[in-house]
Amino acid sequence: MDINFTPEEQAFRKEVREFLQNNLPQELSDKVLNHKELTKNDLVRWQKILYTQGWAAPGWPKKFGGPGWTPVQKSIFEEETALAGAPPLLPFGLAMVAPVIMNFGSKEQQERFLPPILSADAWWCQGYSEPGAGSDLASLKTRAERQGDKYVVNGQKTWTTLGQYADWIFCLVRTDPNAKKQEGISFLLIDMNTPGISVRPIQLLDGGHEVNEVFFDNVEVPAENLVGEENKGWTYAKFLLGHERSGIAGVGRGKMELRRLKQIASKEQKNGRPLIEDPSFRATIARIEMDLDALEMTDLRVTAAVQSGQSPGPEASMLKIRGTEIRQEIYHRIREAVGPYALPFQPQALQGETDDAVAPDYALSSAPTYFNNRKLTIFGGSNEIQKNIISKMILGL
Amino acid sequence: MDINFTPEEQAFRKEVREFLQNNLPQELSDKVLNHKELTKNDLVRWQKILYTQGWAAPGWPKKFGGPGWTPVQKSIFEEETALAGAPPLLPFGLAMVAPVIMNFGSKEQQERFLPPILSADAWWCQGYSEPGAGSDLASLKTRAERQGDKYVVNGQKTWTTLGQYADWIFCLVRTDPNAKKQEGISFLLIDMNTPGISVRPIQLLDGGHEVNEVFFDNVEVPAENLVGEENKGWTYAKFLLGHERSGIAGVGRGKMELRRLKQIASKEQKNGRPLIEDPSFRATIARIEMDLDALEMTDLRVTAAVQSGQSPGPEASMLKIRGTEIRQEIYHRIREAVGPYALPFQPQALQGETDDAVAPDYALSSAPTYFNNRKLTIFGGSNEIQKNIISKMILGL
Amino acid sequence: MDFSLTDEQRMLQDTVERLVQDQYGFEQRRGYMQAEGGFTREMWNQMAELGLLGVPFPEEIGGFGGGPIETMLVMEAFGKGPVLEPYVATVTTAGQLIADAGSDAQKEAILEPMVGGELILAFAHGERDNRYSVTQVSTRAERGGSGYKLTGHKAVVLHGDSADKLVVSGRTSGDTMDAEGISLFLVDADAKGVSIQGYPTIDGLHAAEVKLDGVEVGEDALIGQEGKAADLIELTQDRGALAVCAEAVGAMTMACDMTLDYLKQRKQFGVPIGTFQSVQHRMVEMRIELEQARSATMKAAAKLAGDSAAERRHAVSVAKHQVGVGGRFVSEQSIQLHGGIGMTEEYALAHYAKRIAMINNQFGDADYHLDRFAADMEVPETA
Amino acid sequence: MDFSLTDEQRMLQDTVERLVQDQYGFEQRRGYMQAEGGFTREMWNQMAELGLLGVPFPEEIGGFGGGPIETMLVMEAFGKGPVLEPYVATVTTAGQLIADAGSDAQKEAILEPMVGGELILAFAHGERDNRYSVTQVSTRAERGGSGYKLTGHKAVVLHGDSADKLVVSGRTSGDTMDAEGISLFLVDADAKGVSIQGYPTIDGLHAAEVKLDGVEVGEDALIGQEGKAADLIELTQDRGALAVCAEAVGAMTMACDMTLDYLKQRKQFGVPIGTFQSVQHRMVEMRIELEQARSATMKAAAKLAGDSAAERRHAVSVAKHQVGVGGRFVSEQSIQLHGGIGMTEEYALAHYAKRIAMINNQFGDADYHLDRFAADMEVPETA
Repeated sequence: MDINFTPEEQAFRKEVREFLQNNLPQELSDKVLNHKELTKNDLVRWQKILYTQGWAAPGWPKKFGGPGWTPVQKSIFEEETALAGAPPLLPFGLAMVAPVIMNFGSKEQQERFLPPILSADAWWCQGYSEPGAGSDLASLKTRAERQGDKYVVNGQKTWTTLGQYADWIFCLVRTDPNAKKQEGISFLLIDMNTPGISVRPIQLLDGGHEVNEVFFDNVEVPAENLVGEENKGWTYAKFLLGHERSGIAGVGRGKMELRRLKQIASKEQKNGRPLIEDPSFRATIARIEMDLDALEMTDLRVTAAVQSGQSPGPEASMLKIRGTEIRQEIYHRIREAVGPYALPFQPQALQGETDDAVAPDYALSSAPTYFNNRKLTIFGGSNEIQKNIISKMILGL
Repeated sequence: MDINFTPEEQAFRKEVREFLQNNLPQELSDKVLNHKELTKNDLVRWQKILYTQGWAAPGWPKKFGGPGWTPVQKSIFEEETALAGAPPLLPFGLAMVAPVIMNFGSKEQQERFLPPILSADAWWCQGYSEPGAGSDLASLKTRAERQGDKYVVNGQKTWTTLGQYADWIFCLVRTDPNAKKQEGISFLLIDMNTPGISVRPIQLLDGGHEVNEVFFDNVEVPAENLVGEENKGWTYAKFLLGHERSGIAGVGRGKMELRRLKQIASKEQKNGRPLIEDPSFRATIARIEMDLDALEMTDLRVTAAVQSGQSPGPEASMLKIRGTEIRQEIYHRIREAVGPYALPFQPQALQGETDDAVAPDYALSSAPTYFNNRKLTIFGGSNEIQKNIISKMILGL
Repeated sequence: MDFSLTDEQRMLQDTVERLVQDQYGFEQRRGYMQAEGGFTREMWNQMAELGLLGVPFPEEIGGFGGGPIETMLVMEAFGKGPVLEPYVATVTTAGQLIADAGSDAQKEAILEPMVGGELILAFAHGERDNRYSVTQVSTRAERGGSGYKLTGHKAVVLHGDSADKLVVSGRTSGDTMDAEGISLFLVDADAKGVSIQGYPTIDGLHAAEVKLDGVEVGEDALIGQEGKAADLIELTQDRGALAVCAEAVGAMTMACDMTLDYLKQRKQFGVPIGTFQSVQHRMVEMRIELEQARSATMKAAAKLAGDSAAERRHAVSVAKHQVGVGGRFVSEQSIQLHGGIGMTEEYALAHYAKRIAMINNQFGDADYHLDRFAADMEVPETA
Repeated sequence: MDFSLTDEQRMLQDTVERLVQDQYGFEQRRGYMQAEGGFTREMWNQMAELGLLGVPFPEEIGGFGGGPIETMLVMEAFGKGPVLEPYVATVTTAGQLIADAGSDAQKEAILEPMVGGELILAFAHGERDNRYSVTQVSTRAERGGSGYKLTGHKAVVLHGDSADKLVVSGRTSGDTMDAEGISLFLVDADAKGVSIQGYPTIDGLHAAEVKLDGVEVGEDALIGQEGKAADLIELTQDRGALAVCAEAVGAMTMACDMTLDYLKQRKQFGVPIGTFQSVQHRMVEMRIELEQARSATMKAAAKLAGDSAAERRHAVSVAKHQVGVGGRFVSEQSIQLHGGIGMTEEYALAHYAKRIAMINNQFGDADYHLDRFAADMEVPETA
């Protein structure tokens, strides 16, 4: 048993770190590290920088233009980019639809769809959830009727993250209304510019516009955009949900946010001294760091198991639960650390118009970030659902 | 709205306090305040002292020899006796079987059974739980077959608290095996000296002998010992469970234990100074006191509602949940406060043989008390069951 | 001991609850927020007409003659809006402070117009680095000419952008951290040298940064005794704390009720999600936190009405700590149990959840009150 | 990075697990407890024969040549007993301390017999008021004649009543709270002036109060450098902490497994209680705490094997804190989910639950390690 990284892995970390030092624009890391709003251009710009380096798709095999990294390398890359304040790589194209296309799509689909995902020329979004189908995804109702060489789609998707920018959406649609719940679902790729699609923004409680409703009104989709077999979509959906679990603990992100908390607590005052010197606040931070430290080891254990060929399986649910709890605790404590200055609501300042800003970015973003990240325990399978999964899969209850 | 006690109530508190100063033997309060073992004699002795004063049965109406107190007076009495370190009044006779006999028993039963309960001349225990019927009490199996003017009882009860000293046991028994679960149950009073009864001690993890199994092997019980109607026992059981909820929050006891925690933390050292001056331990104590302070008000609100004629109902479940959580937290912190001296296991010292004691009573009793009081959230309807009750009765879920 | 309300209290409660129920619908509230300063003068005037702005003041000046209990009743009902108007700023903090310690001239000039809705006040004590401190004041009030000259920066002044007059704390002697040497002044919002930058807060209210650049005020602007304001500031902050605790209880009640409704209606896997036991137990825990918050707030109100400062500090800290910790639980879990819909601005729940959470950042957060309580905590003698 | 075990490690693990499985049944264990000192010499000798007492020592003296990882493997398996023998006292703390810092003569006299099972040791550092402190030592070691004279009271010395020799800390200079001036001595348990009062501990082990009343020892009793023992004591306590963390992981595994079994078998309301969702989720949380404890313990073992004292302190504190807090949760909830049966002495669960809980009172509790971690905590520079 050796918990240290191999010399090769350490060299890889150094390489990533140096690359980030030389290539991550400070303008971007400043936005990320202060929780300022990232534009579509910011996200695309960063992915294109990585693309030039061959690192845009950490999880892809070499065959499709990925770097062919081991799970440990992926984990190192994720940690280093998070710590450096790199913008996130959006999962919808790279980590969600792409693996499905790689594994179940036709050669034509692979050639057509994968390269623009890699190069950030196509922006994808996810069409899974519906108003009546959240945790109980299989009860989805959006219909796709086969008419000759096309499908006609009617229905509604919701919680479509950053769908307002999307070129494409991958959808679960019901193709056989008479089959049992999980059967009769198909996996369809739909051009967002098709007539009949409309996108309605959902404003979130932090003031941001991050998610959308997407409506389909007799939208015609070429049959060639069906992935795999008709009515087998649930299989692909399950594959997708089970596939991309690496990084689910968010340890790198957690470390970055913990560092921010410490920095903020060093700047903010309590009774005339830095807040971080207050014994009880310091102990609160220490407790979080201890939890995160243990989680990092759990994450590495799972990563090592994957590396040696085991499936991460439901252990990933544990990582998701604890990782999101820790992150939410950090956001709460940051909001607490800034005291009354968590109150001012100046979204324009977080978009770059800082003339009227009444407090540092970290204070102005503290409450919006806290509220926005309530999503961590809701989206992507709520923590309650994760506990059900563990209960069933590991414990056999 | 006036949260202060009336002048009459304040005078009553003074009266109770003075009585305790003059009549509570220090020998007894020393045992209680240090969690040393109370003998049967200790408990009887204290009840007889109260009996002389007319206070042995705080919940009884005057008609049966009780003091006829209001709910607020009862609450004051409970708090003051707890704070003074008086031994508890065991509920099995006074607060459990007696109200059932008062409400559903015959005049003969009332005249025969109530006076010795009041004077501590008869020791009662409870025959409810069975190995297969805990939270799901109605699935009990102990059979009572009517044969002429007697019942023949066969079966087993368990978790019978202090049954080793009991003269009488009140039992739920199944008199109609063909009826539905809750129907076909009767409420029977059984003399513990009847042939066929055997008591087996259950040793608990703290080393103490507090609960028992009671076996019934063709035990003959006179039919006149049936309370109320045959097969209506479930009604009386529910009455009993719903009746004596006063004091369920244990606020007085909680205050007494909190005072002990503070005293212990004042005596124990950390880094050469009293532990209570350590900022984080002090904050831990403060948090408990705050929770208890809020609970006291909630308890008073419920008491006042009862006083004005409302039923305490499921609100009592909230008091039970929070009250037991607070008590358990105190016991944990006392165990923590004494450091390594929580380890020595010297039950003989807690029984009075203190020659070999390697630490003060409060240290030696810290771990046994902590472990023993895991029962608080299990017995008397586990906290999970309490949450189910609230969920169903208040929330309608 | 008597937890029932007097007839007058019950009428007051009914009045405010009806106002909120009838005129604080979700869409109505969104409309009010668009007005300058984040609330409408119409509603403020209506509150004045109903006598709400006079609740804690004597009847001689048009008040209701109420105390902290009445404030609690008003604020709890307001929490069900949650209401946007500058009630705590004007009435509970600045207004009561003047009623307590103002000169006769000050009272005459301020209180009646304030009760009538014509004058809005704000309590400008906080500063950039003082967090929730009572006595950390760096704003200087130098004697000069026929009065004082104020220089400093007052931070996150609730409704400071709507105020006609500000109650400002400034140091007439001593250093930033000294308990002695703090004084209070009545300052016109449009006085020379005052600049006010207002902004919305994330929970839908308003606040302002108030900069004082050599603002000259007369002798008659001093409230109470020079250099002796610390106790009054603490009392004022405790009053503010009680008011927002009661508001939190109202908002927590709504969050619990909305969540319970949702649990009964929303179906997943073919059944209402309220049939899942882990969800039921969470809901029970939310209700327990609510009841504990209600109890602690009632006690704090009673102790604010009493004359022991120690008991008041104790009870207010218990309440504000409970509202901080228990409110966080209710706010977060009400969103969690709603799922995505609970995070949307178009749905009322989010607004209650935000207000409950942000109340922790006003008048001392849970840590602040834990510190204060622990420092004061009674330790029995050891035998 | 490689979490797999070497063949040798796996064999060691198998050996110990088999020993515990075959010979530490519930009734067997109850029998062993009746022996003097709370364990049997037969089992101790068997451990010696299996080479377990030599795990962390070099092969030259009959050891296994292992490190902290191997100690972790042994102790985790021991936790499934939980095992009663004085392994931590003899091997992990006192034994390793002598191997590290003892003179050649001391090593020769102690280690081989110890590895062979002929010599039991104990680490006598704690005192009545020093809680878990490394450096708070009031026992005096005065120079005199041809050696030292020890006077003091050593508290809750694990297995002190079985020890043939004690490693005792005493102050050769300075005051009780000084970090400097602490020395370590090897003292015969039957030396004149030593009185030992043994007793069982509530978790089924044994400890003792050791009183030293002018105990005279020679120069050759000094272990390491005079006055410089603080670092060695801290290292020794950290080794003890790691050992009991691993033991806790083993015991928590058993508590989780027994609870899971119970949830599947025990029926209430006609169904297994494991079908209730709130019970399921509690069980999930217990498992998460267990996995976190396992992870933190692995890291602590790895860092004890490294050469950075700072990293060792950091990792050991994370592990012991996690075992303190998460262990409490697992211990309490395993009882809770069992209901009454979980509280009975006749049922194995109670013994795991007790051992897990009491491990918090050894080698620094959760608060101690939180304090140490927080004091050491790295704070990044602010931009």
